[in-house]
Amino acid sequence: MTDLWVALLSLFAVWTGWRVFRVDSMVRASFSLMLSFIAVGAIGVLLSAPYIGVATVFMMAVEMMVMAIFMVMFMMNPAGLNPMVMVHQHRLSIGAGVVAALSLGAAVLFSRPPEDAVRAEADVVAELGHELLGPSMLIFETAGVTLLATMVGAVILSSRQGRFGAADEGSRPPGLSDGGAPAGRQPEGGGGHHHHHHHGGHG
Amino acid sequence: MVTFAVILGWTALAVLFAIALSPSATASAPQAMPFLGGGSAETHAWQRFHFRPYTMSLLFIAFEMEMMFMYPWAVVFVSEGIKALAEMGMFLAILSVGILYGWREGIFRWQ
Amino acid sequence: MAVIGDTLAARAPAAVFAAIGPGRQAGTERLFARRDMRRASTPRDASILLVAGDIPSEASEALARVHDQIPPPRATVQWQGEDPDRIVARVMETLKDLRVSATGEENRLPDAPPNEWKGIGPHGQGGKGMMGGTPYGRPMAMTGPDIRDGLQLDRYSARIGPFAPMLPPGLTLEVTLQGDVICDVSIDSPPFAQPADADAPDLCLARVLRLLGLDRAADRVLGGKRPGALWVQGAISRGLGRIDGTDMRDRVAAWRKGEAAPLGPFDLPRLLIGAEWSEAMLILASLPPSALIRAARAPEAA
Amino acid sequence: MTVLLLVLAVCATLLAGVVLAALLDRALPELAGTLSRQRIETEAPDRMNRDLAPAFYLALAAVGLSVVPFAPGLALIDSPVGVVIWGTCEALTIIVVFLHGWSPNAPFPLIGAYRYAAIGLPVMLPSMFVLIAAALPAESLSLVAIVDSQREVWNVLRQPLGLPLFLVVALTLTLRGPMDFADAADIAGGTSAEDSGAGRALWQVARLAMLVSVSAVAATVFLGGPLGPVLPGPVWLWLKTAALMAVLVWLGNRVARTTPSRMLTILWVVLLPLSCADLVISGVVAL
Amino acid sequence: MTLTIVLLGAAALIGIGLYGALSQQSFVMLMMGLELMLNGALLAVIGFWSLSLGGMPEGQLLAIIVMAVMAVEMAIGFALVVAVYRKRQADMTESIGTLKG
Repeated sequence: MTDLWVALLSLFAVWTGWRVFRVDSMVRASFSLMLSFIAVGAIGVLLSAPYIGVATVFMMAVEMMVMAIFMVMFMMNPAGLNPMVMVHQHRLSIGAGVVAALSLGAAVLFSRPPEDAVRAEADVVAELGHELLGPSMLIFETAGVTLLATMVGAVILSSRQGRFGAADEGSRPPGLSDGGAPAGRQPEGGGGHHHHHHHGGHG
Repeated sequence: MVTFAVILGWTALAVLFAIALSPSATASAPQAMPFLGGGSAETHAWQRFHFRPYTMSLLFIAFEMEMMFMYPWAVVFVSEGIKALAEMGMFLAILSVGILYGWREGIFRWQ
Repeated sequence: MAVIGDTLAARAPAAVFAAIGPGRQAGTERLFARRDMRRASTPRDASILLVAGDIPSEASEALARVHDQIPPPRATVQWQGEDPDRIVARVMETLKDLRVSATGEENRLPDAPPNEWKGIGPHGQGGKGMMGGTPYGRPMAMTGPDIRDGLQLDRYSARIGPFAPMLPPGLTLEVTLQGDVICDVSIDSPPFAQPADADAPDLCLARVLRLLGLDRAADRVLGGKRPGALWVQGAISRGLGRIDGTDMRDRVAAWRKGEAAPLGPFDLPRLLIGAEWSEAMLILASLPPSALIRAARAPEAA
Repeated sequence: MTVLLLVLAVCATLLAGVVLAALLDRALPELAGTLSRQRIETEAPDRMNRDLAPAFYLALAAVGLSVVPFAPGLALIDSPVGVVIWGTCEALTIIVVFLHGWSPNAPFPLIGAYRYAAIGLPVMLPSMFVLIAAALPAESLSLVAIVDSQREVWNVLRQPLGLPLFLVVALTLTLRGPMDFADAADIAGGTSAEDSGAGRALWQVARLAMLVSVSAVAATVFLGGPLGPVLPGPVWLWLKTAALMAVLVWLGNRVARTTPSRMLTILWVVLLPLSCADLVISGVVAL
Repeated sequence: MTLTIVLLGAAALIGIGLYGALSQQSFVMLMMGLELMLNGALLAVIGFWSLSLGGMPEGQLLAIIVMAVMAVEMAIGFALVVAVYRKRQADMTESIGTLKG
């Protein structure tokens, strides 16, 4: 019974993973990826990893929400109103993907990992907690520092006003003629990057 | 297994319910237009939407990772005692530096 | 089951979308403080279109569009200033007829898409390439400069009004949004003229309360009671809609005391540009109709 | 057998709760009225997501209610990680509301959807902090164990900050009053602005169902759930849930809504430190 | 048996993820591919932990680390996208001018 469900969920995870690159709408792509994660989380629940399974769904729901926001923000035609394909080196990629999947699959089929299933009565959540506070304490605190670095890095990279003024100031090449349009590649929709009247002072 | 079955069951039930209840929708072209108080728009509403607190959302996904560590920590908190309090205190203190930094940079409002 | 549904539906307050014409703002707003009437915020949620007063001919296409956006079965009720009780009785009667006949009025506008799209282009959806063409009848929004953080993302331009429930009746704004921040705004048509009774402090306060999500409190205010709501002043940020040294908080405070809050002349577009949509709507609600009409007509006169 | 009974109990609670919530909202006749109208298509909508969003909202409410114990030691989903399952329901609610606003391809719903994403994400933090704080004395993430840990004193007394913070979360999840940024008045009903007919009715029902579910969870975590003298467990749970529903409806009608930008700052700068304080208080008390 | 199914699923996910990461022109879509590969890794970790390692706690920790990696990758990746877009007003790995219809 469990085998059947695990197989179905694996298929679902793979299918939704495939859909990510096949749907036109960026929102659908993001949430298709989320469904793939949910299937993996459900497999975790079935394989007596309740915490990891459910927490995967929890974390990935949040992350895919953010993912969808950014996908829509930065992709052309985010809703896929015009069907589109935006790929390069397509054959190479397909080849690489197939080779990777096949070789890994072959490795799975020909290897014999030890069989040692998790005990049914084990309190896996508490074990994880003791592990975090005991032997793996350093990993735990290192993760904290890494996340802090990520937070600071993300703020510095993405926010406009920093200690050194607006991040985009001085980033445009000078004009070819005096006061003319900036040289180099033009963004679509034209420059218009010139008035920076900054709105602030609330919040 | 029960958890899985129950969640799957509710989801399937709700979807069936929605399919059964929702009739197909129809409309003429002016009817289908988005409601703008009688006004009209040139373009589709779907767009590269300028989500204003984008920096906040990035900070959020990094900060939210802490939950993954906190849940198992909560289970062993009483048995580990003061050590658990100290370690999680340190962890949260490290992360709150990031939040304070973000606050100073003014990211918790519409950019 | 169906019987229960019908009995319940018969007891529902009438869901009415109001198209308010010149001189009818105060009366209509007071009408909706009644328990048996509910002002729908969108025509999709209404079955009756209440046309209060004579709608000028410039707005007749907009009226037809709003009419068509009400899901069938629907009906129109004209209100020319009769007694509120009579108009409510008429609305109720119309509703009852609708439940029996279940057809209602036909569409007023022809079923023509904004652009021809069917069968055009490689996929037959009217589009061209990635962003081009008019997929499903409309082009896609294009990028443009942003006034706040310099990320050039799509600008959405629309004409909003004259019957938008959050705007004063008659006001049509040509807005350019990026996200929900107003990048550019111009006045397409000024609000319909309203007599001084629309400036009554209780009406002004009720408008603000409805925007703050306090419909019940607004009804209480119009019924002459205290609003009985928490955090009304606090929810309005300081400095919002500042004109001649008074901001929205001051004006709301004056209205709560039952005083009028007269305003000098101001430049309406400048007040709105750069504001978030929610702030902009609060600013508009914090301007008494007479001052707003004067400000909106100023560029026209000049 | 017990499972079957519990399934019935969840269904009955949800059904009765929705009716009660509609009565509290004075929305029952309106729902019937909405159902009698036709459903209007919008321009080139995302049909699949439009139809699925209300259904999943309803499903999330049902799953959330399933982790709630109806009697001490008796829950439909008696999982060791019940709190995490509920947290997952909260996270998925954000997505469902976002999809509801995204799918009609119209400006006001779109603005509502993004506002909700901006507010709903940080609201998760106080929610998780107060729920973890409640899990500390129970030494378990299971709601059944959390109920057992309240036999002597309810969490609402041990962790006084927990319930008020969770009520803010509940208002957000049910799109209500001061936290109703998705369906606000200044965007003509926001994500619901383009809903008509049966689709609209289903969304409203799902909102009410979520109100039942979140109140039941709050009653379980902070008010001892089914614990109480004389009356049987389920009755106590129902009473507490109904009381919390009334409180939420009252709050939704009485408290003003500020602008989303301001609320975002308040969430990070005021509510997050408060929920941290709640965690510290309950940690020290539990030791 | 179960482990084989799980690992085959993981292999397929990694393959699709690799395809996505290599083929997509847009940086944000490329990140989707990366996430999918990490999803496969996560599935494999869960399978090994549950069926082959007897539930040793380090396995769960590894799964959490995989998720933390995803979060870090997303936060930094999107921050980079914002920074690049702000400077160049383009998110494509190739010029956008040629793609406009």
